[in-house]
Amino acid sequence: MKLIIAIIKPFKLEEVKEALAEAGIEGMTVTEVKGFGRQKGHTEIYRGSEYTVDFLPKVKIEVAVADEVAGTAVDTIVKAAKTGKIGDGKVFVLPLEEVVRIRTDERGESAV
Amino acid sequence: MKLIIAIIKPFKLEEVKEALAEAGIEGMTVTEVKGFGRQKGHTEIYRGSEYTVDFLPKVKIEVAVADEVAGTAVDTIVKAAKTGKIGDGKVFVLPLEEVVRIRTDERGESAV
Amino acid sequence: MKLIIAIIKPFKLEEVKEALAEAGIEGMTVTEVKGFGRQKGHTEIYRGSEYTVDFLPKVKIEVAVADEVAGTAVDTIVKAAKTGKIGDGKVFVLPLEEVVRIRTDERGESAV
Amino acid sequence: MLLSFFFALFCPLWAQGESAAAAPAAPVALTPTVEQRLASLEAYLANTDPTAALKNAQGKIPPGLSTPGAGVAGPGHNAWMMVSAVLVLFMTLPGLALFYGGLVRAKNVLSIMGWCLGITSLVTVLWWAVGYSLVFGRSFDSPYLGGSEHFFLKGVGGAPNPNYSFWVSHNVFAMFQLMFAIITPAVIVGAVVERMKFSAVLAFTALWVLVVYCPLAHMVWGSNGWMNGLANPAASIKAIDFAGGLVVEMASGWSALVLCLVLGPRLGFGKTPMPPHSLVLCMVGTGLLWVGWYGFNAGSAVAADGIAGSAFMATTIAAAVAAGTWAALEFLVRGKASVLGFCSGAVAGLVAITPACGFVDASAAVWVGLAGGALPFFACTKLKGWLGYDDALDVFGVHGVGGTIGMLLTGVFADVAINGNLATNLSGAVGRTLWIEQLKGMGVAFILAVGGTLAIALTLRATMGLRPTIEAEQEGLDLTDHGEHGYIYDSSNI
Amino acid sequence: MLLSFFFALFCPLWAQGESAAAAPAAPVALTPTVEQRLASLEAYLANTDPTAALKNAQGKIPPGLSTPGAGVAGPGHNAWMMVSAVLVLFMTLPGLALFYGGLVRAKNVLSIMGWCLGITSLVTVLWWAVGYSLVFGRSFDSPYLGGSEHFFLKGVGGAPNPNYSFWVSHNVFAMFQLMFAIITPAVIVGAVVERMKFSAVLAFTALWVLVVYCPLAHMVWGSNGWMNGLANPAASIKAIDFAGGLVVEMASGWSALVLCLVLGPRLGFGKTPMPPHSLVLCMVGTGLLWVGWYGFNAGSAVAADGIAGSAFMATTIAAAVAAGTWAALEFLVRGKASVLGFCSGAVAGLVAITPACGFVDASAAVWVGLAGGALPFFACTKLKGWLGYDDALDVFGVHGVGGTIGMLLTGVFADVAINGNLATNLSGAVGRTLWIEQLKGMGVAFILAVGGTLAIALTLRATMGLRPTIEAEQEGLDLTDHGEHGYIYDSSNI
Amino acid sequence: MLLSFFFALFCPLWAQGESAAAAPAAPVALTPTVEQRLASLEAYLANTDPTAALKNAQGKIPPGLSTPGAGVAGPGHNAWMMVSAVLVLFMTLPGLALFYGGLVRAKNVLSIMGWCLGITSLVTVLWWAVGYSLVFGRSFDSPYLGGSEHFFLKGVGGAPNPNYSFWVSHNVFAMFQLMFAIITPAVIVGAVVERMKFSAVLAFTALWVLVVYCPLAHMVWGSNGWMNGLANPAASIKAIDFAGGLVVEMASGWSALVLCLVLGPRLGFGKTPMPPHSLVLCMVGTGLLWVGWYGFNAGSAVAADGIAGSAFMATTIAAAVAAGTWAALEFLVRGKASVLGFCSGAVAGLVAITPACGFVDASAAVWVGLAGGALPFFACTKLKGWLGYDDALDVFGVHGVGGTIGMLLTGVFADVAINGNLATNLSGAVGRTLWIEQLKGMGVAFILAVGGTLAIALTLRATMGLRPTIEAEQEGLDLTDHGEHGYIYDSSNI
Ligand SMILES: Nc1ncnc2c1ncn2[C@@H]1O[C@H](COP(=O)(O)OP(=O)(O)O)[C@@H](O)[C@H]1O
Ligand SMILES: Nc1ncnc2c1ncn2[C@@H]1O[C@H](COP(=O)(O)OP(=O)(O)O)[C@@H](O)[C@H]1O
Ligand SMILES: Nc1ncnc2c1ncn2[C@@H]1O[C@H](COP(=O)(O)OP(=O)(O)O)[C@@H](O)[C@H]1O
Repeated sequence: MKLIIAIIKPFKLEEVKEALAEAGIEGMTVTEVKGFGRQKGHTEIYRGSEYTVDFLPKVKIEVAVADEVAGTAVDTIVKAAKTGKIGDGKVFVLPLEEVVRIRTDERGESAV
Repeated sequence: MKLIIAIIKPFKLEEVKEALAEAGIEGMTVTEVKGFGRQKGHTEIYRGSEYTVDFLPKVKIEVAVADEVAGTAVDTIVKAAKTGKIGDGKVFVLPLEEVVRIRTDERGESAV
Repeated sequence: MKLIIAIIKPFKLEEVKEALAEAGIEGMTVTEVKGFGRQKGHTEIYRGSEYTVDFLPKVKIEVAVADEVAGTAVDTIVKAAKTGKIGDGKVFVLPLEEVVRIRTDERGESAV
Repeated sequence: MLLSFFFALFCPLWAQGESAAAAPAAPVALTPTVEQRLASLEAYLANTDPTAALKNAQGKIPPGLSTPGAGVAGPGHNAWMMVSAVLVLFMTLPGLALFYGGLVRAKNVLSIMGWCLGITSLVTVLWWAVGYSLVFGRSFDSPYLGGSEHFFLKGVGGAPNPNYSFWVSHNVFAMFQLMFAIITPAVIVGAVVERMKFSAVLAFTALWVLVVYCPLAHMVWGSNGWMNGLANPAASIKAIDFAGGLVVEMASGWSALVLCLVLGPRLGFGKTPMPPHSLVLCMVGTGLLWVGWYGFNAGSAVAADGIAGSAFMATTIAAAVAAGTWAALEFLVRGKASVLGFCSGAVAGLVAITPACGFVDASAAVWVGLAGGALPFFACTKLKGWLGYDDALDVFGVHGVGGTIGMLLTGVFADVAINGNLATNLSGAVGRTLWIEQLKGMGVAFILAVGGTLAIALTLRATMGLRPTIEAEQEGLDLTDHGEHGYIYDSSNI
Repeated sequence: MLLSFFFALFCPLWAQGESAAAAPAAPVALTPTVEQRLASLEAYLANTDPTAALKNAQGKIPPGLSTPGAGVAGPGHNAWMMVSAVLVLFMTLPGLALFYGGLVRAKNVLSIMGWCLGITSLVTVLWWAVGYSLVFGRSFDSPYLGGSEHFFLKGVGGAPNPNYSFWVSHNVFAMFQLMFAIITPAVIVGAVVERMKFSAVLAFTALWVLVVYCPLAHMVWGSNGWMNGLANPAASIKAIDFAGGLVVEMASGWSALVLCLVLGPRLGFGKTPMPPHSLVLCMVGTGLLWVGWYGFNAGSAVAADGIAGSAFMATTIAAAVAAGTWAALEFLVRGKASVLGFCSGAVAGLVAITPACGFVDASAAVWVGLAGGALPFFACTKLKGWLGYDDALDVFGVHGVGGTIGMLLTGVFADVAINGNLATNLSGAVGRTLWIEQLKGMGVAFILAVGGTLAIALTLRATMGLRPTIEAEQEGLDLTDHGEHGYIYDSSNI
Repeated sequence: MLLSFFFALFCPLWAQGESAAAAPAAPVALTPTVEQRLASLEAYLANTDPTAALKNAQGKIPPGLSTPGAGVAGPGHNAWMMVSAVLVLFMTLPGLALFYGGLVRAKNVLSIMGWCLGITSLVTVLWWAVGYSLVFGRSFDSPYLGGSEHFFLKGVGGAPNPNYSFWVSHNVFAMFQLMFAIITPAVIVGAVVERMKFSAVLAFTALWVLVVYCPLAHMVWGSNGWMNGLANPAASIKAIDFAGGLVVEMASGWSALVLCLVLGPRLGFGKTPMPPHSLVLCMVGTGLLWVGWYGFNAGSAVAADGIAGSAFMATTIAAAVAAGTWAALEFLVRGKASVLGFCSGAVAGLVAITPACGFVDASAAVWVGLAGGALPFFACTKLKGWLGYDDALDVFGVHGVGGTIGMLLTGVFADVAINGNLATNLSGAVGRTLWIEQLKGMGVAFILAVGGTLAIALTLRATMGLRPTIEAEQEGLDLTDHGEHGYIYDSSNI
């Protein structure tokens, strides 16, 4: 199994969610994060004090999937999240050794 | 070593923390997240506009443990977090290659 | 590739970011988290009710790096985040199987 | 519930026509003398009866004799009373809503705000329909309840009602008093936040206002009230209560205790921590309450006179002293003075000075502030822990205890030099046995509040039920009762 | 834009010197009689003309005859009007800023707050320069627009201007009216939040105030206004509007509809959810609006008299009834009464009672509250959905619909028993054909608001542009227009 | 600290008995004439001495002669002054608490709110005990400090104190002035937020009020004050200060500069960004300050007369112009007008108009607004950067600079046509040399503020210490000084 972690632009969340759902992937966990990368931030000035904001709001999606679905999932995310502009984000794929569904104690792919 | 990631219902956090402590696992990192899965959300209406909320508040726990403790940790979490109702969450186990304790530069299992 | 996850004290974020930048690592994702460990919390009292706060504010940094940079990255983080006092946090290194840059579809190390 | 609300709204509208009933033919107008005209103007400054100089040797005003200055609203007094009514409304919307809203968990913040709004709406309709008349009418000729002559606010116009004020428009007086009837149940429900159904809150409010508030307010403030020692020479209990120590504070505090006992504690009470989600909101609410309380207290002079000024001064001092006292005690007991401590103390001091404010001098206000800070502190931080009831926002500790001690101290500190009206009906008692009368009044208020609330709460529990489901309580009443969230800060909400 | 703002500031300062122009030599002073002096003091209580008793058989005041009580501000009335002006400012800063600010998404909260501040600043300067004079001056001798004699607030001093009040300082009256001119455009822009450029908001405001507000306010409230049925015996349209049903509510509501149609919907409207980021702020804003509305409504008596009292009572009742009505309808339609529903209903009720408040009794206020809750509810929850325009904060639904229904009901319920002034110029119409006059007035206001707004909005769209870039709208106007964030709660901000 | 607080509370209570001391036997009452009675009623409207007409040829009032209208509070004036006192308290609780609270980082929001509460509590007790008397007493017969006759507010009752007002209750006046004594130190501590111990803030406040505020306020406003050019014909420095340009604004601004220099900058100042955690709160606080400032400024007429009206108008205009000016300068300098800019400008304009408001006309207020927006803008955005001091919330830039420029412009623009009282003692100076007198007064205020603050701050630093530990500062003062958190939004808090 794989744990797919995607960092995307916040306003793409809804589209990515729907795209994954269409691809049959119904579960995910979402976190508000701030990203730092090539996309430039901006400068805010409060009275005289400048304050460079180079952390930008992003959304992190975590999706656990069976190995065979991983490729589709990644492609789906990439497609739905792309705007072509800098700051679109990244997808990371990590090996996942075990999954347990708490409610039922199911383990492995059926728990995803 | 393993990195255990558990998504649980927020009000179960205290119980899971205590259960892990009893099992001798004292360190963890907690994040506020939103989950999307089989558990249904609800509809909110603001004046005329409907707004379907299908992301539900969850809490993510990350615990790094030595390999031999991993099983106990997972079981402990599952047991403490279970309500038996849909939306109880998932536990993911990932391989963890290295751990460093920043304060002491300790590495490996002693750093957990 | 590796995914480095570091839990640090919030006020060290700026320093860690700069240290990584000097080491040539320019991308990262940051999350507000709460940590539980050896560092003790405190007790808050609201009128008559005591309330023990043992979750302390921490910041989680996630950095994806090529394998050969991982060591430097970890050392850089550890060095910049260290205060020597309890609660400095941890660094975790996880194997990372794939990285995709959403904007360009680049994969692998070039996408980091 | 909502149906009966509408029923209350609609059915009485038929009655409307009557208000246009023909007045009896006016007698031939007599010309007042210059002296009489001067006297009625001077009465405006002194807040006295503008028709006093019109009375003949038999104490009667000859038919047809009036002055241009009689029977009209006095601008300065009217202005102050409109301001005061606004200030007391401000205490509820949004003062109390913020003070209470900040102290609950984020999932219940809208719930208490909705309660404040719903109570405001409901009590206003009740007040219009029957409430005002039941308290301040006289047609029942009873020391226990007013009358029906002002149902639907009939006859409540721009001219003063001399039973209550020579110079304030009757409609302004009625609205000023409405604001008291709104805030009292709104204070009560602070004890049961996070675990009472919205429908039950509304039902409780409607019954409580009719069963407890209206009789009690009539007894204490009605011109022929049973316990109105100040203005009613025939009062059986010669108690005094300037701005609502009995009617608002004790009534709400003791009712809150009973209600929270009937309801039972919140899920997880004593096990799960339930810290305030925003002391910032709570502090803002405290400021608004303090500010609004001047309308409550100085406004209770029903005039912009020197007595209002005394009430203003006593209110300021007691609030400040009690805030400092609570914080200082916290500092002594656990080494830190908290912001919640300052806020709690300020409110407790305001509560304690409420019955006393127009009767006492600045130094007495210091004592009331000390007691009003210290005893509620003790009640909230110790007593509640020992007894284990879940009075979520300490309504009993602050309002019940503070109001009780304030009423008693009013009996001790009331001073004819500050308020000359004390000499009219009470000259013998002031400074001597007044505190005994206060105790009697407190006993009546206690019995009415506890008995009435118990009856209402048990009835509702047996019929419609008081509590939401366990799931609803866990999820938070914002979502389950109102279908909303207090805050949506997500960056993906874009 | 900002340059012209400065231009407006600087150039007129030359004119200042003129205000010191020498007064004509005063005639020899005559001594008033005791009777005359008494009458002018009594006029203070009754809010009537203090010089009435000075007039000779020809209705003229002999030169040099005055009383100490004539030509000075009456303290009680002046106090109330200063309070009222403060309350109406409070409605905008921070009342409306909170009410609206809570309803937008977090990325636009400062934007609407900045609009409120910018509008306040800009309209004040306009009012000083020309606005007040264009509305309340008389030198143009026109029923459609005032005059130029008070440009730069020349001659607006501490003494009353008897065209508008016998007892309120002219400068206080001018500031009271300024607060209305501020809040009206601030209400409008609620329809176009999250997607209009700050510079365009300021330009729109300046033009709208001059083109729509000033003429309309003169017609309705100017002492020689075209539609001032209450005070101008020569009015062509004998409409009445106590506190701004036409001038503020209908004008803003219909203008908002036009503006949001010209502007087009927000990006993603109808697809992306755009829930309010903080109903807590919205509820607090509602409380402040309600509280401030007493200055708006009871203050529109321009005196602390019994009519103010009646307006106070009607305002309270209509707000409470409408809040309950909206919430009750929500409960019927979808099973839950929301806090936003209570808030929307309260505001809608306040809107609807605005034109009526000083003319109607308590029971009429109940009817206005019912209609003012129900019809806006329908407009916001159904009509808007059917028609699909993006009136973001329901300015049309609440103010346009509420103001329209309120104006009409004013014609139905206005009652000489409540406001004796109705008998002066309208005795024949009240209770009979007054509603037809109201309809005429509403037609004029509708045409002026819709036509004026359309012209202004299209002009601005064609020249400076109304909307920010798509990226700016996506990122949020806080950052792109003001370079700030509303909230920075990060723990790393330490 | 807290012990001495209590000491202050308790020990003086012994003195209480004295207040009941027997009055001398009253002389036989004489009957006033109709003329005299009329004159004293007319004096109410004109805010003049009601006993003027009672004086005989020698200028003395025959013993036993009075009128019913003399010696009582005038309702309209009293109403306005109670409102004004409420408004000024509102500026601190919660106005300033929000304005400042929004500008600090989230970990220190309760700290500044607690400071505001603690200062309110402490200064009230001091004012009751000695403060009021030291400023407005006369028993020391000194131009530099008042007297002891009103310690513990003895003799401060409902009747007016004709030294300060013919028509406002003495106790209302005392409370109005208390609110000024509260807000002044509360303004100062904005410079040192996030890095001063709570105990040190309280100690500083107590000493500063006694050492700097009381003498300065007596000199400027005391009826026999050294620099009271308006009312004291014997004043050595004939300065004028309508509402506190010297006493509040310059005193707080310059003291703040000294205090923040003694304290040193915050940890990480200049390196770590420290953006405001909630401009939303800051904007709300701005609204409350603006609204409350009408009590401050128009209230300083100590009457609801035409002068109050002029102050009202000037205040409105200056605030609006300065808000626009600051924002416009931001737009010119960096392309965006910020909400913080509007807020800062509004406050700076209010500061600048404070000493001038009751003396100047509308167009002068425009000039004051322009200067009051521009110079503080420069001070906050440029000067501070160049000099590098850490005045965290720009108290010096806004209040020090704004107050200084306002005092000077008051000397330039003061106009006898606006305020006739200027003719009494200053007729020669107004419009000519008044600005020189202003400069003298400013010099004295500067020396007293800087010298006094330096002495107090150095003493406290050497004894109890001013700063928290480094860890405490890093962790935030909310937790370390008060044991609380401002916000707990966690979903696990359920
Ligand atoms: N090496 C990295 N490790 C973790 N997160 C990263 C890394 N590089 C980028 N990110 C995340 O991806 C986001 C987008 O990256 P950025 O370099 O700005 O643009 P792009 O994705 O178009 O190359 C960042 O804001 C950050 O959250
Ligand atoms: N495939 C997944 N990847 C990541 N998180 C998931 C996945 N499936 C579920 N989750 C998380 O687990 C939570 C509970 O899942 P859900 O399907 O609602 O109920 P249950 O755990 O009872 O099956 C979700 O809200 C989400 O946070
Ligand atoms: N086993 C663990 N798994 C995940 N996070 C941990 C673990 N142990 C500690 N942490 C994180 O590291 C932080 C610091 O740990 P702590 O034990 O307090 O101090 P130290 O790092 O100095 O040993 C914790 O607050 C928590 O966020």
